[in-house]
Amino acid sequence: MRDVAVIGVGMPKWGELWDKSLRDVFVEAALLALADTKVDKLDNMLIGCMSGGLFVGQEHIGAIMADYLGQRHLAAGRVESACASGGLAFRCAIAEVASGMSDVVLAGGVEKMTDVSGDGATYALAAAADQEYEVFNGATFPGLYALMARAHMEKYGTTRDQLAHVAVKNHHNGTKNPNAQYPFEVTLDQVKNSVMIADPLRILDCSPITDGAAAVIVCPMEMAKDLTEKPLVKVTGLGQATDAIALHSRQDITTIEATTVAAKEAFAMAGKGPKDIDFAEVHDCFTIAEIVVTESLGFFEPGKGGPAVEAGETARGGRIPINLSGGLKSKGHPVGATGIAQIYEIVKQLRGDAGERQIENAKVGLAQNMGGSGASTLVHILEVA
Amino acid sequence: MRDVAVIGVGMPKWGELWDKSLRDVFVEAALLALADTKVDKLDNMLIGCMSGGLFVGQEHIGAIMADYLGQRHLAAGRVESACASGGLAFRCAIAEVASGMSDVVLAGGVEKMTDVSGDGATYALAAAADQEYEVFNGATFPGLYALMARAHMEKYGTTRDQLAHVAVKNHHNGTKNPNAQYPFEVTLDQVKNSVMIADPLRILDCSPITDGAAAVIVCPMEMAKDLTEKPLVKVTGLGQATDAIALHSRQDITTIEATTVAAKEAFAMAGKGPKDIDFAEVHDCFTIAEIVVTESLGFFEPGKGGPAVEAGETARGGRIPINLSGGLKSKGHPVGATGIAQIYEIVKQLRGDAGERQIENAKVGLAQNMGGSGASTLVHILEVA
Amino acid sequence: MFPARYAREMPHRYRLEAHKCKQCGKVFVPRREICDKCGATEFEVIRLSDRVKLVTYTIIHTPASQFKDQSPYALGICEFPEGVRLTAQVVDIDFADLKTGMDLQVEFRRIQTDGHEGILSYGYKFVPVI
Amino acid sequence: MFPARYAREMPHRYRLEAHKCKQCGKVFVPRREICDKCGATEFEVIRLSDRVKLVTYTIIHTPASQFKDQSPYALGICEFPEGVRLTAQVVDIDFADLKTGMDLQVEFRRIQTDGHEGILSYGYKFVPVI
Ligand SMILES: [Zn+2]
Ligand SMILES: [Zn+2]
Repeated sequence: MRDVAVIGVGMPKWGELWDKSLRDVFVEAALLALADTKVDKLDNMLIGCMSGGLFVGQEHIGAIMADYLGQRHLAAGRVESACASGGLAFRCAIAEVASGMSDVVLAGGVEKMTDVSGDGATYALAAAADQEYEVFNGATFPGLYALMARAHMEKYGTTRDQLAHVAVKNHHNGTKNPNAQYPFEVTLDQVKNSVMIADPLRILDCSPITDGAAAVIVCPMEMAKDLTEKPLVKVTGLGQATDAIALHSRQDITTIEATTVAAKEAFAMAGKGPKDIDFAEVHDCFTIAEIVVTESLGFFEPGKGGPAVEAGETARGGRIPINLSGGLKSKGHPVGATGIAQIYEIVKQLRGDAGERQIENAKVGLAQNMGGSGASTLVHILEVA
Repeated sequence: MRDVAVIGVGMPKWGELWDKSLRDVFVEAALLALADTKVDKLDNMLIGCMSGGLFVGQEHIGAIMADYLGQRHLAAGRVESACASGGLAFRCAIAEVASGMSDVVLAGGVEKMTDVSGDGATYALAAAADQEYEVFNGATFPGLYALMARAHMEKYGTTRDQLAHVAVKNHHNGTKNPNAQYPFEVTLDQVKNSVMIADPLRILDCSPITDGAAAVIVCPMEMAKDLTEKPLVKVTGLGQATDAIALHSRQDITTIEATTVAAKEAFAMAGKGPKDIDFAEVHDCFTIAEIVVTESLGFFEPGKGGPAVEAGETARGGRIPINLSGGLKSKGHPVGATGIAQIYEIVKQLRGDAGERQIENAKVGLAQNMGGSGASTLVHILEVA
Repeated sequence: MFPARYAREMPHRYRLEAHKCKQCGKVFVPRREICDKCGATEFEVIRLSDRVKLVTYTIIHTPASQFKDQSPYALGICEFPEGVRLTAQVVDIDFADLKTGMDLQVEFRRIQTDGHEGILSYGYKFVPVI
Repeated sequence: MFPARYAREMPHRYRLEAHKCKQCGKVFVPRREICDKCGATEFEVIRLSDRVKLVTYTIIHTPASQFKDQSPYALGICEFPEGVRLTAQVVDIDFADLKTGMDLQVEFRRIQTDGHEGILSYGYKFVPVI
């Protein structure tokens, strides 16, 4: 396969963008990514979007976005893996380029979640779980992660405080991200006393409802120098896996096997292990998710994710900084866009262009994006070229 | 890029499958495709599905299908380009294989359309058009094609009879297809006297609401001989393009530019032209669509598609048989599955394994799958290897 | 329909506002971030003329649920003098009098009573020239 | 919810029917075409025991709209002796008495009044052992 470089990234401010429609939100991000390169004509475009249908009654997302991006006739499609749709778009774009079928490809992600009521958003998000055997019986998304949280707490002694530390850390990171939806600090007490959603998870354990998009542009490594003036970033590891759609059908609900399998694949391809990763963006849709995922990725032994966040090992300046962008918690979680925003952050860090968020010696970054209660995961490893 | 072969195909009977759920429908097709090969473990799976969300409230289609296919941890995603979702799945699967990222990949398509009311299905299908500037003002899918039909009839003299001939031909072909939803003959008079839907299109000008799935398996050509005992089929041409999402924004509403652009790309890659194609499966979602598309593909001059079908040039035994499978008209149109079912038919013909439908000298076949009112198109050319 | 979503399109639907590319002059409804003809990203807001020509039409007999009370109705694509085309109902006219190429005018009318929440939606329809 | 869709799951929801792989014995709810453990495609229909163990649980305070009248409610994953696990509400019990590992039994109950069409849906819930 051809080596693939990321040559452009774009991400506007996320939030409740009442004045912008689905197409506006996406095009803004895509234009930023194009402006980050010398490219003006794309060969292909793949867009992660979880549910254009349920959120705004609009499917055919590839065609509408190519149209409004002003690239008439552009080959464009939409991909979906629930909240990992963005990660899947990145993978499919890489496949287009690596195969030689296309040269310059935009991988984007978008979700417009505030055009429906809260109930409408709950219904749409629940479509990522087993509609007949989870949702039918009263499961909600926070509820599924709460089931995992209790099991993890009872098995490993993970504490309520440790969950809260994830939120505190990510909101702190988010204060340095001008694109974050909620770029403010939260305290341990605020998290622990916030409104109960699904015991033990409270509202500040949950990522928000967000409108937003992000876009990145990939091309063959040998063309990259001609198409950008920015430092080059190379995709060195890819991994993808699924697991049972229903949480109750998984072998072990205190880990995310899809993440473990996808990470193994990505590590093997990159010739790297968890210890070689300088920083990571992981899918903290709920505080418990970040703890479990840092274990499933191999950054910590099973059960050690909670103590690690409490000890500051995943903070800025810690052993392995996690979610320097603010994560889904602070940055927001427009489901289809999240996986691409992770790539955005990693490229910014690897370029040394992350502003106030920049860490030193960012050479190897990992993105982990998952769908539903962990039934799908995409892992990508990116390195300074 | 690595050369790609289609080594397995599967398609069960389509129709109103009230006793089968979305997952049942897909898995049945996927198992048939697997059984057509010596493969028991896939490396990746891409599934075309237009709107799991609006039709059954289920997204995360890749994960749920990997789960129910019994392939735990299989990397699996869903792709969407409205009614061209199946064609997009095939392309993305080819990219996975051609790049070397995967070896054995299943490309599937599925739609479960009868779990909602007729109004619900109308709403879901309309999500392929511009929700704010077409659907909001009262456009329906038959309505959009009716707008094209009138323009085509007035510009070129295409007749009401010529439209009806498409339905008559495709239903005749469908009588030889055991998997077709409506494998019965219709007469010219029956079509012309059927219930008016959107003038000049009547119910027998429209493809039906269908539950169904289809699946094909692709792998690198050099592995193909070891993985199947069937005659080998090679993918030689790929093309993909979009156009303005709203019909009124297209430059010319009497042609499908997305199809023309995608076809040019596929022909160039295959080193072939329209005259080299032995037979084709095209997207006859409405009778007028087949006429326009056979022109946009270059099989006939603009305006000659109507006279051609009337003269039998696209019939079995004609100059270029179109929709030997029965097309969407007779076979059914489970939107996400249609593009894969086209590949199924082409492979069956190229293998000489199409039973009663088999034509002689089937060496080069073309599939054209389009989304919405033609805002996206995928074209694939397949040949006997 | 959620209010923000409806409100966003009001300038186009209520006042026929269009965006004209400052570089090449191409006119768009709805607004865009980038011109698909020349790639420019600056636009000026103009108001479309209310006289249009009928490009093509159909009579819809099986509408979506929120239009059932209006069925059958004519739906047409019309071209504005500014070059932009739009799709809308053609009303106040006998179906037999519809003719491709005819002049029509644009009026502000009630479009639909939204199925789920019963909100009345307004926008443009095409009517005969008086 | 459309009737066919609801009816398809009735054997599982009403009678706790499960499918047992004839080759390796793994039990599934709902039914499958192929066993994910051994790849076999033949199953026999069995009825699950109605005694289960609570694996994990939560109390849902912000449910989907069709469950609002029942909020807050406990939701749990329980394991059947046959090895299969399912998710359902845990009812007729004080939240404070819920305990991982406890024995529960399965009963047939009303699950929800469907939001859009008002159809009553039935299925299984977990309750204390009497
Ligand atoms: Zn311009
Ligand atoms: Zn078995």
